[in-house]
Amino acid sequence: MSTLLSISRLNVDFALRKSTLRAINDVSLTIEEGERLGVVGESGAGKSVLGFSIIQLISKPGFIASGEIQFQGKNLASCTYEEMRSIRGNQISMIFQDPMMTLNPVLTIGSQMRETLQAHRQISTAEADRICIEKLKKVYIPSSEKRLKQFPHEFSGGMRQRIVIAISLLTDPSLIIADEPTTALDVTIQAEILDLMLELCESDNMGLMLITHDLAVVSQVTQRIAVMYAGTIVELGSTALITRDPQHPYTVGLLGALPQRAARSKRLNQIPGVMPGLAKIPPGCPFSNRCSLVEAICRSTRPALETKQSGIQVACHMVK
Amino acid sequence: MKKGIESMKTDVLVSIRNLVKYFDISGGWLEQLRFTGGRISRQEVIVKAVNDISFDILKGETVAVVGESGCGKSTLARTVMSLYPPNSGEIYYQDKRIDQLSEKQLKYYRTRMQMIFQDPYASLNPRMTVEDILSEPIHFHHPSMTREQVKEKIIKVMKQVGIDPDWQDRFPHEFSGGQRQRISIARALTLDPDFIVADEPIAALDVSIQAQILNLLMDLQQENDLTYLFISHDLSVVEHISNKVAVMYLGSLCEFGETEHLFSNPNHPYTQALLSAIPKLGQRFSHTRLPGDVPTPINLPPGCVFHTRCPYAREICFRQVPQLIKEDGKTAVACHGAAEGWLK
Amino acid sequence: MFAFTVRRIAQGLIVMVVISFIGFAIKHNFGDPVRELVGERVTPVERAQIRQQLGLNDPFLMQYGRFLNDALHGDLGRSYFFKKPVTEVIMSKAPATLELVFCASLIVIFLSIPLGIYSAIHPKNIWSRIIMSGSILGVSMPVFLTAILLIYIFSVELGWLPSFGRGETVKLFGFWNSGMLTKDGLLHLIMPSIALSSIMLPLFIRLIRSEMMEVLESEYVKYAWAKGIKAKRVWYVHAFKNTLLPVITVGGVQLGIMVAFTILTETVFQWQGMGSMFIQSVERADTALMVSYIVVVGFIFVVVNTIVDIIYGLVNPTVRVTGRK
Amino acid sequence: MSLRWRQLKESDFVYYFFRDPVAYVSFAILLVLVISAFGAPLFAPHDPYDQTTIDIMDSELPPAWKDEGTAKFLLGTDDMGRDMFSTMLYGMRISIIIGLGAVALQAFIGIIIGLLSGYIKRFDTILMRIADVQLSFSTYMIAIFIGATCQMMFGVANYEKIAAPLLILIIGLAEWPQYARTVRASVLAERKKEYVEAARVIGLSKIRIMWRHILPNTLSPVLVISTVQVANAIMSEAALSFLGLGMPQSKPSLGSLITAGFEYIFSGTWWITIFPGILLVLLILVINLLGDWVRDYLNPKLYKG
Repeated sequence: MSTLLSISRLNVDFALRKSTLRAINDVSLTIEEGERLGVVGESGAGKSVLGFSIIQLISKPGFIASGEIQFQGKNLASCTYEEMRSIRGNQISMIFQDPMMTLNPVLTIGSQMRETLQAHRQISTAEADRICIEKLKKVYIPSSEKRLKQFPHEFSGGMRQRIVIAISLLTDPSLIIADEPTTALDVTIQAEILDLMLELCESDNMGLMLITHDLAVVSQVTQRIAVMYAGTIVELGSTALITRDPQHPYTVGLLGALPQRAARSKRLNQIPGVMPGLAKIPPGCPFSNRCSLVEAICRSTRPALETKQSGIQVACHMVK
Repeated sequence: MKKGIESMKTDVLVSIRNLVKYFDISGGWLEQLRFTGGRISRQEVIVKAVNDISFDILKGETVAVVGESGCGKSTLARTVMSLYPPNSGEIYYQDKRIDQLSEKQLKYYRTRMQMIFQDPYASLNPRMTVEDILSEPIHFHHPSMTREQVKEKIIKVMKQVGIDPDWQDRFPHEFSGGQRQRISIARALTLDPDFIVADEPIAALDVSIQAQILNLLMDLQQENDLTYLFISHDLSVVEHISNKVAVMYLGSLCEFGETEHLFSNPNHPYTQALLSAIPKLGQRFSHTRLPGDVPTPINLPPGCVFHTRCPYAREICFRQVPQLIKEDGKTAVACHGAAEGWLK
Repeated sequence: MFAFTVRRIAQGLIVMVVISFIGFAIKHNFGDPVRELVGERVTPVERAQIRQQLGLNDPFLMQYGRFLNDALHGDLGRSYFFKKPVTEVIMSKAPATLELVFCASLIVIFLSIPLGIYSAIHPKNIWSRIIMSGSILGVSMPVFLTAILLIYIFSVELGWLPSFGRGETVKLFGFWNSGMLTKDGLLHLIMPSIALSSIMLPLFIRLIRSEMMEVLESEYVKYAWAKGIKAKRVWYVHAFKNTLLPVITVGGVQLGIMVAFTILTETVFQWQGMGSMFIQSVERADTALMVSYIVVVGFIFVVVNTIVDIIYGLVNPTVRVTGRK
Repeated sequence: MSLRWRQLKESDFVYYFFRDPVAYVSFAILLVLVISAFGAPLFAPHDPYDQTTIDIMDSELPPAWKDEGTAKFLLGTDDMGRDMFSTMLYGMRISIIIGLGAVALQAFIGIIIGLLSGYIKRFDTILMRIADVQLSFSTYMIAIFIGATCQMMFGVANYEKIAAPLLILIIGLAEWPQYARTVRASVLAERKKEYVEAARVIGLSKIRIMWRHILPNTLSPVLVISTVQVANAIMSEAALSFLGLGMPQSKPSLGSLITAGFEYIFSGTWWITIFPGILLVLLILVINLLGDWVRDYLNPKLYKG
């Protein structure tokens, strides 16, 4: 197995009117070929920004301040616009959160699929249609030929997300970034979509970066997890290890807060307070103001992400 | 009435009987014109949001209503709160029928029954301070209370929900989502109700905040002796917090029973599929696939509403609407297969 | 889609009935049909006789019904001033106004779309800033003032362009006096068309720009970028097609409104069209002509709006398939 | 009091206002214009309404810097021999009064109708149909129709006597649908929000919910369109005056001054038209610029009904 994507010391800033805020702080991680990595965190933790920074589509006023994103021998952080365009949707595909919003309402499914192929390959329309139909079949959309002429509003939410997945498969990418792909869907549909994604990644040996707030979802689909808090990765390691025996106090708290883990009708373990906004991140460890293990060093020195005894990388002074 | 439902007992707080709620969304008569098969016809478009639902809520318990989006659970909650008049059926509060009362006659019941909403950003009026928001119900229902008494009450509820009483003059936008939800809960508590309808109270919150609010709701239930009707789509939350669960699909009640029993032994095929789809920490999926999509509530399938997706559907399911029947004394199921014993 | 079209047309008809009712009410209360017919020098006795003959003592609604019936047969009464049937007068004036509106619409459509798109795509660019400053100045300039300034600069000071009238016209199909076929006629058209488009153009630019900027922020445009689509396709296919929908709705109505602005433009340029005819009919208290103008303009508005709604339905797949807006 | 003052001073509104030169320069110009308009009797060197001070021999004098101009009349005189500068100040006062009056009337009618039709379904269809018809007809057109009808009703002489209140009425009646639709759309958006349901769960009456909960939340879009509407009303008044349906020459608004000057423009007497024209455009422009700024600042979704 070789490394597919390697992010090192990435910093992403948001330039506001009065100041500049750091949304991603010194993040490093790798994804091996065919590996499925989950990025977990609460809203505002920077997980979506991380996903979009890989394909250089951070919404304004965000920008990459420093760091490298190595992908297939190229540093994406310093690619030209045209180089980047030819990678997006080609080697790296993206799946968005709300399938009701991601498809253009006035274009047919067929034209939205075809354009992706034709943006990256010199192929005829007939050939493009053939590939589109093949991929629609792959995501179990019945009577695919007819579907190409239909508009998005003629499909249900689950079907639309399948179409989005089919679009992301068109160019046989080596990495798919899925940003909360099932959050807008119902449980039964969510299970189907996750199942489908897992199946496709395994059969085509595709890398997957699954961005979500739902630990249970991540634990079912991925091999490794990165837990993000206030713009940094606080814990990174094997999914099985982390779900069984989390190390960082934040991950411990997060897992403890799940009703699944608690005895029925008993109080849940709750983390006090809220995640600080970007402007209010405390010095030292960003979690220090909510942490039960906090000591003096936590308030002054930022802990680095290090491999601990458990074999998990943790950014915490208190974990041995 | 029906065999499956317990007869009224004194400890029944709220009772819902054969509740039906339709919405007419066809608009003006010009909007109703349709052109089908060569002729123009008028067609009313009616959303059948809630179809013939009955269950009881006992004092002090938490009844959860679960179902996927569009199944009518929120409509049910709002109809129970008399925000929508039901098309038919009855709602009783402590044996008094309340669904046909005028706003004036309802006034007393408004102090007994309160509601908590889903969206902490939309549920607080952005132009009112916390004090205004919390004092409004008190002023309205107890105009004789003095300024000091009102103030005292507000401080009390704010402390109870964990908001610093010094923040009374602040506006909602100065609070985080979790804090707003606390204020929303505080507003429901100012009138000391017995019964609270919580419509997806934690769906819009982050995981760590969800736990805080769930804990708060459980604490308040103990301290204030509250009864909850808890609407949610999150089955693991429901399993944790409720005593009884009502599973809804397309406006109908599929299954109703004690939480523990229902979760360990689901009878209705839809409940089974729903439970199997919950993502469980550290396990791979083993969910039951349901074919097809949820039909629209405008054109309900005849017979059992679930038959279009049910893997076990037989001929009878296409024709006849199944009744809610209590089979084993613990859960009531609306399924021909369960009733006739050919399911499993 | 069929039901949708039927609905739109039915709504248009209802509006027409309302307009004709208002028009008739004005005519009924302020007009004097006897005077329109025979002039002032008639004895009161004869007058009363004529009134009886004309059915002017009948109930209001009955008279309205007659008015409606006549109008449907193309009879809108007689003009007191022109001593001719109103329909004839309007038909002779309409080509001038319609040609003016046509030219102004061309200017609006062909300038606003590229300028609007450009300033939406590059909002911070210096050219966009110039376009936007120009358009807010344009929105703040009353049409008649623009017209006066044009006359002052190009006719009075520079003497390049004619300042009033339609110039040389050619008769087409026996009734249509066209100024668009001669050089003189075209020269006369330049300034009035610019003046008439001067307030619509900036409004359209601002409308297209703001709608397009909103669309560019949407999830599906972001997704199109993420698919690696070329910028031109994202802008002109993904974004512009969605911008078109609201622009068609608002834009259609605005083009109808342009007919209203012809009153001002035609007055300044002494353009012999329906607008200046209307103002003159007000001054001369020519009630029949005035009311007919209201009804005719109302009809034009309703037709334009209905067509626009139907086009909207054709462009928007949601309406095309489900028939609901 | 001091606390409120400090809050205001520290608010984003003030902060962004003073950061944007377009905003504060426009505001300063508007302030100067409004003060000089309402202080016209104090600032104007001549009284254009006082027939005794006007000498017909002074008519059509060019501005002071031209050869034939005199220092007595800074911007020249009009065809009746009135001082342009003074007449323009008085004219602007009339334009502003009519503009504000008409907007107050529109807002009054429009907000009430918008609230009613947004909250009471029965009124909605019919009221909004009326508004639709009126809007698709263009408000100018309606104003011209009503103006023409009024002129016929009262006769030209009487019309001129009561022109100012009549114009307020005409423009107000012509433009209320703008407000009604904006308010209705935002009421429809607000009433879906859960805080309205929360108020109903408390048991508050419809009127109280409308007044205390919904109305305050519809004010941002109302404020935004108000600025634009003032500019529009001033423009409408000028257009009506230009067509002879507005203020008479004896009591001219900016619009009627432009009209009066138009006849003389071919003879090279440009100042009677151009100066009031510039003043009118400047007035409308600064109001529009401020309106744009307020819209960007408040950034409400101006609901498209």
